[in-house]
Amino acid sequence: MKKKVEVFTVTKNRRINQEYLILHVASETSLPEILPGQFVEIKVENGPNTFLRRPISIHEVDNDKNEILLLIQEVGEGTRLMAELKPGDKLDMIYPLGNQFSIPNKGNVLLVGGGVGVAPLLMLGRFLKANGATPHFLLGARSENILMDLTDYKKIGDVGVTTEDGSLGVKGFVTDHPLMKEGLANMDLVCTCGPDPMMRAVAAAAKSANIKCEVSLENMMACGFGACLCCVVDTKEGNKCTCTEGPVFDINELKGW
Amino acid sequence: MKKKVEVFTVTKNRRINQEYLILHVASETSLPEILPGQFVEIKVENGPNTFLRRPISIHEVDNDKNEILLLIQEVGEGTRLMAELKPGDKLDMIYPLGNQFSIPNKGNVLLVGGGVGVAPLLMLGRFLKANGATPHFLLGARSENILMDLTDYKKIGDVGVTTEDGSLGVKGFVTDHPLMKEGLANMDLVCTCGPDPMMRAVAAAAKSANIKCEVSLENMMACGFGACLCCVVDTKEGNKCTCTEGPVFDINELKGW
Amino acid sequence: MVNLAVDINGYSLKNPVMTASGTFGFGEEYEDFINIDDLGGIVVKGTTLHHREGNAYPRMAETPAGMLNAVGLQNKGVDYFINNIYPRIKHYNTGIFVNVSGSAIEDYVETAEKLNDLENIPGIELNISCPNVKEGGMSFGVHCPSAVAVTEAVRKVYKKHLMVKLSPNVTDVTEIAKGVEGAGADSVSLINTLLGMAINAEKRRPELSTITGGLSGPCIKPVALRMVWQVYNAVKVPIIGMGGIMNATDAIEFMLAGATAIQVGTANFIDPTITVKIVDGIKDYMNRHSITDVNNLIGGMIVD
Amino acid sequence: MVNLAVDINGYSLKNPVMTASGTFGFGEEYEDFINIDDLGGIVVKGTTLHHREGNAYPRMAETPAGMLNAVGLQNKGVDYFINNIYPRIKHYNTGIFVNVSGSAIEDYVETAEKLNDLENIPGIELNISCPNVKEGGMSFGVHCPSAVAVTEAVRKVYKKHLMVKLSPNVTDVTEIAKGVEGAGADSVSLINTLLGMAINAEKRRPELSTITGGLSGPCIKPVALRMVWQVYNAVKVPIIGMGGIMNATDAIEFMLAGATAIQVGTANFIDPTITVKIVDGIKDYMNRHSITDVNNLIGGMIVD
Ligand SMILES: Cc1cc2nc3c(=O)[nH]c(=O)nc-3n(C[C@H](O)[C@H](O)[C@H](O)COP(=O)(O)OP(=O)(O)OC[C@H]3O[C@@H](n4cnc5c(N)ncnc54)[C@H](O)[C@@H]3O)c2cc1C
Ligand SMILES: Cc1cc2nc3c(=O)[nH]c(=O)nc-3n(C[C@H](O)[C@H](O)[C@H](O)COP(=O)(O)OP(=O)(O)OC[C@H]3O[C@@H](n4cnc5c(N)ncnc54)[C@H](O)[C@@H]3O)c2cc1C
Ligand SMILES: Cc1cc2nc3c(=O)[nH]c(=O)nc-3n(C[C@H](O)[C@H](O)[C@H](O)COP(=O)(O)O)c2cc1C
Ligand SMILES: Cc1cc2nc3c(=O)[nH]c(=O)nc-3n(C[C@H](O)[C@H](O)[C@H](O)COP(=O)(O)O)c2cc1C
Ligand code: FES
Ligand code: FES
Repeated sequence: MKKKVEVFTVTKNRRINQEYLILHVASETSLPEILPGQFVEIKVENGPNTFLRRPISIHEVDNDKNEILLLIQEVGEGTRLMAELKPGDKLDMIYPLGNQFSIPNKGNVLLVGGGVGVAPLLMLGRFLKANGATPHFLLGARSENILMDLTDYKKIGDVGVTTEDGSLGVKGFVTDHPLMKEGLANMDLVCTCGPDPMMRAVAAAAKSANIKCEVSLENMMACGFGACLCCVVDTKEGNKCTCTEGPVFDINELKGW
Repeated sequence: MKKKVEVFTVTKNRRINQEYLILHVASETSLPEILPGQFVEIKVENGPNTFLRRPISIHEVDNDKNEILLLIQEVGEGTRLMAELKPGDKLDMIYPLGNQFSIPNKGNVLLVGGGVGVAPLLMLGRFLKANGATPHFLLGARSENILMDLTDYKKIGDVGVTTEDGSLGVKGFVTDHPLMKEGLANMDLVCTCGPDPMMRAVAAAAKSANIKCEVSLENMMACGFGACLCCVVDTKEGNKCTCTEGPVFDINELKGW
Repeated sequence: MVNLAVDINGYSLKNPVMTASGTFGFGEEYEDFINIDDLGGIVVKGTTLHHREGNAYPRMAETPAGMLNAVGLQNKGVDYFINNIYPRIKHYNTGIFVNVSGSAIEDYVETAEKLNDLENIPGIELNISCPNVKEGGMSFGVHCPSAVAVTEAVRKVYKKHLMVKLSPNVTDVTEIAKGVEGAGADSVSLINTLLGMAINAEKRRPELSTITGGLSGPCIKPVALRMVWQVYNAVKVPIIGMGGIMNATDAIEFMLAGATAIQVGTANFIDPTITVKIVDGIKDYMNRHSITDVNNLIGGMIVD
Repeated sequence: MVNLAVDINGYSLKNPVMTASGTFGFGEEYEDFINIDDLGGIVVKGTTLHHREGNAYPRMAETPAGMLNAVGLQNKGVDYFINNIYPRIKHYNTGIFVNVSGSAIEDYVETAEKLNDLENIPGIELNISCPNVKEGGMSFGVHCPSAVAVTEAVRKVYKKHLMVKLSPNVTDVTEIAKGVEGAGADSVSLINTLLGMAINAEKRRPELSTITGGLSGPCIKPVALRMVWQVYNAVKVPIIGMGGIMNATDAIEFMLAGATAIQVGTANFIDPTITVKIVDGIKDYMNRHSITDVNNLIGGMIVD
C-alpha cells in the first residue's frame, strides 16, 4: 500500500448531531486498498492556527464512488473548518496511513467505541462479517443526542448502547453494559477505540477475562508517516510509532496497559 | 472623529475586472463623518499569512445605506481573501483613519490616479464639486481591461485616461496626458494617489509648474492609528506618521519630493 | 467576586494586564477604543535622554505569525515627555511606567533621575536591549556585566520601582536575570524582541532599512514562555511576562509559567481593544476553574 | 538550462535542496512520495554511539506557525545504522549525510570514526546542540570552547566532509561559527531549533514531557535568516541554511542571505513532496530572473 498525497473533492457533508458530521470525499481515480483502522492526515487550509495536518480515521470506503467517509467531531479550529466544508471544496489528504485491526475469519468480536472513537468500527464490522466472524457493536456516548445514527451498524451486527445520562440504552459507561460483563466471556476478540480512560477500562476487563484486545491509540502526531518520531507509545519492545506501527496495538504489546 | 473597531456586513461584492473589485460593507448604525482620503484597517480572517490588518482607502460612502465602498486590487493573500467575500460575510474594520485631501471651494482640481490609487479620488471629486471647485479626473492604467468603470467619474467631472498599451485614451503614463502638460497651468491644485514612481512624476510636474500638490502615500503600516511608528515618512519637520498625519501630504512638507 | 490585583514588589496593579512599550504609544492612541483606567498598567514608548528620529523607513515587515520592527526608539526625549506628555496622561488611574532607553550608562542615569519626581509615574522599565555605543554596539542586555552596570547605576539614582527588561537574544537569560536582581532591580520584564530579518526575494533586498529588526507576535511565544519559566526558577523578584500574548489563554499561560503580571504588545495593533478583553477572559477562566485569587495562577504550572 | 549544482567545500550537490535531520527519517519514509535521487542531499536522523529510547510521550506541540518537539534523539545507535540501515539506503544517488550526536566528546569521536568507512556517506553533520553531560548539561553548541573542542576532536578522526550544525540559542552565533571554522569544520549548517515551551492552560500542565523543547517551522524563519546572514559575514566556509523553509521563495531568501545550500525540515511533515517542489520553484525563479547559475544567488542580497 503506497502512501499518497492527494487532493480529494468533498461530495457530501452530513451533520449527524450537534458535534458530529460525516464528510464524503471523492478521488478522481480508483482508491488503493484501505483497511479498517487506517487513517488519513488532512491539511486544513485557511486555518491560522492549524499549521500541522490533522489525523482522522477512515470511517468507511465506497469503492464504487471512489469515496472515503470521515466521521468528524468538532473539537477545535481544524475540525471546525472541516465541518464548514461544502460539496465541491477540496481536501488535501495523505493516505492510507497506519496498520489495521485483526480480522479473524470466525468467532465473536466485540467492537467497543466511545464518542468519535466509533469512527473506524463500522468498516471493521463490515470486514469482520465478510470474513466470517460475528461483530457485536457496543457504542457509548454522553447522551442520546450525540450518539451516532445506528442504522448502518444494525445492518452488520447487534448494537449495544450506553449513555452517561441514560437517555438511551444502558445508563453509564461502556463497561457497565452486559456485553462487557456477562457477554464478555463469549467474545474471542475485543477491538476498541475511544477516549483513553474508556479504552483502559475496556482493556482491563478484557485482560482479566483473558480475551485478546486491540486498542486504537490517538497519540499526537506531527507527520503521520513515521518521519518525526513524535507519536510514540511505550511498548515491551521499546518506543513504537503510533502512526506506522499503530494506531492499532494488541494490549499485550503495550507497557502499562 | 472617534476611531472605532466595528464588524461590518458585506452587502455586495462587484467584480470590476480581472484584478479589481468593489466591496460594499454595511454598518448597523449610522456612520460617523468620513472624509475623502481616509482609510480603514481590515482584519483578514482565516489567512494563515495575514497576521496584521490591511489598510484600504475608503472609496465611497453611502450614508443612506450606512455603507462604505472599498475598491480592492488583488495583489496577495489578504486582498485575495477580501475578493472571496460574499454578501452576509463579516468584515472587521478599524475606521475612520488618517487625514484628508484639501477641499477648496473654487478653482480647478486635477485628480490623478494610477491603478488602484484611484480609490479615494471618486469621493474626493464628489466633495470638491459639492464645495464649489471643479474636479478633473486623470486615470492611468496598464490596459483598458484593468481600468475602472468610468461612469461614476463622468457624472462628477471630465475624465482623461491613459493606458500603457494604448488600448484606451492616450498611450503612455499619466504624465503623457495633455491634462498634465498644457492643461496643468489651468489647475489650482493637484491631488494624486497611485504607485510611487507615478506620484513622484506627477509631483515633479506640479512643482515645476508651481501648483500645489497633495499626494496620498501607501507606506507599510502595522497599526494604522499612530501606535507603532512604523509608517513614517521623512518630512521637513522630521518623521511623521503616514497613518495619522497622512496618508495625504502636501509635497512641500516632504523631504526628497 | 475574584481578586485580580497583583503586587509587584510593593506596587499594586489592579489587574495583571499591562501594555508593552512601543506598542501602546502614550495610551492616548487607544483612548478611542478602551478606557485606559481598566488596565493594570501601561508602559509608555521608549524614552531617551535626547530627541531621536529613529530609523529610516521601511521599519516593519510581516512574518509568519508575527512582525519585525526597526522603529529605532523614535521619541522626543525625556524633557519633552515630562513637559508635554506627562501632563496630558497623568490623570490615568493606572500604573504608568516609562520605558527608559539609552546608548550610554550616563544617558540611562540622567533620564531616570529626571523621572524621579513625576508623582504619577510609579516606576520605570529599563530597556537594556539598546546598543551600548561605548562598547562596540552590542546591546547592554546581552552581557551580564553591562546589564548589571547599567542597572546598578540607575538604581543609585532612581527611587521608585525599577523594572529591568531582559533581552531574549542571549545564551542564558537566567544569568542576566540574577545579575540585575542582584544589582537592585525590583522586577524583571521579558521578553524584548528576538533579533530577526526578512528578505524580499523578488527585489533581492532586505525588508527593513536596518536589515535586521525585532521579532514580535505569537511566533515568539514559545521562546518567551520558556524564558519566563527559566527566570521564575532563578530569581525572587516578580516577573512581568510578555511575547506574543494575543488573548486571555496566552496571558494565563505566562502566569502559570511564573509571571506576576503580563504585557500585551503587538496584539494591540490587531485589536486595539484586546487588553480589556484579556482582563475579562482571565476573570472567566478563574470562574470556570473556581480560582478566587489571580495570585494563585502565578507559577501554577503542574510539573510531575 | 540553468545550473543548480553547488559546491560545499569540495563536495558537489546536484542542487541546493537538502533535508534536515530528524524530519526525514532515513529517506525511506519518503520513498512513496518522491524520488529521493532528485534531492541535493539528505541528512539522516540524529545518530548516537549507543541506542537511545528518546524522551517520554508527549513529544510535540503545535505552536503559532510552528511546532515544538522533544524527540530526544531516539535512534538505534551507529552500529545498527551501519549494519542495517546503510545497506538499505546507500543506493540513493544523492549526498547522504549522517547527523552525529552525543553527550560526551568521546561519543562524538567514536561515532564519527565508525562512519569514516561508509563509501556512500560523503560527510557527517555534527549536532552540537546536545547536552554536554560532563559539563553540567548545557549544550556543546552554546559555548565557544566546548563547540571548538568537539569539532577539533572529531576533525582529528573524521576524514570526509565535516559539517557542524549551530545552535541558535546563543548570544553571538558568529563567535561559535568562527570557532568551529577554525577547528576544522568544512561547512556550518544553521539553525537548529530554538528552545521553547508550551503550556496547556486548561490542564495547567506543560505540553511536552520534557517541559521545554525545540521550536521549528516558519515562526523561526526570521531568526534563522538573520543568523545565516550574520554567519555569512563572519566565516569563509559554506553555509547550509535552514529554519522554517516552506517553499522555494523561502529557500531563495536563505541563499540570498548567504547560504550555499538549504535544508528543509518541518515542512516535510506538512507536504512530503515539498522538497522536489522547492527544486522546481528555484528553477522557475531563476528563469524568471534570468539567472543561469544558482551560485549567483548565494549572498546576493543587495544592501545599499
Ligand atoms: C490516528 C488518529 C485517528 C483519529 N481519528 C479521528 C476521527 O476519526 N474523527 C475525529 O473527529 N477525530 C479523530 N482523531 C482526533 C483528531 O485528530 C483531533 O481531534 C484533531 O486533530 C483536533 O484538531 P482541531 O484543530 O480541531 O483541535 P485543536 O484545537 O488542535 O485541539 C483540540 C484537541 O485535539 C487534540 N489534538 C490536536 N491535534 C492533534 C493531533 N495532531 N493528533 C492528535 N490529537 C490532536 C488536542 O490535544 C486538543 O485537546 C484522531 C486522532 C488520531 C491520532
Ligand atoms: C493608506 C493606504 C491605503 C490603501 N488603499 C488601498 C485601496 O484602496 N485598495 C487596495 O487594493 N489597496 C490599497 N492599499 C494597499 C493595500 O494595503 C495592500 O495592497 C495590501 O495590504 C496587500 O495585502 P495582501 O495580503 O493582499 O498582499 P501581501 O501578500 O501582504 O503583499 C503584497 C504587496 O502589498 C504590500 N503590502 C502588504 N502589506 C501592506 C501594508 N500593511 N501596508 C502597505 N502595503 C502593504 C507589500 O509590500 C507587497 O508588495 C492601501 C495601502 C495604504 C497604506
Ligand atoms: C513596533 C514595536 C516597537 C517597540 N518598541 C519598544 C521600545 O521602545 N522599548 C522596549 O523596551 N520594547 C519595545 N518593543 C518590544 C515590546 O515592548 C515587546 O517586548 C515585544 O514586542 C514582545 O511582545 P509582543 O510579542 O506582545 O509584541 C517594541 C515592539 C514593537 C512591535
Ligand atoms: C521532530 C524533529 C526532530 C529533529 N531531530 C533532529 C536531530 O536529530 N538532529 C538535529 O541536528 N536536528 C534535529 N531537528 C532540527 C531540524 O533538523 C532543523 O534544524 C530544525 O527543525 C529547523 O528547521 P525547520 O524549521 O525547517 O524544521 C529536528 C527537528 C524536528 C522538528
Ligand atoms: S507522527 Fe511522525 S512518526 Fe508518527
Ligand atoms: S501604522 Fe502604526 S503608527 Fe502608523
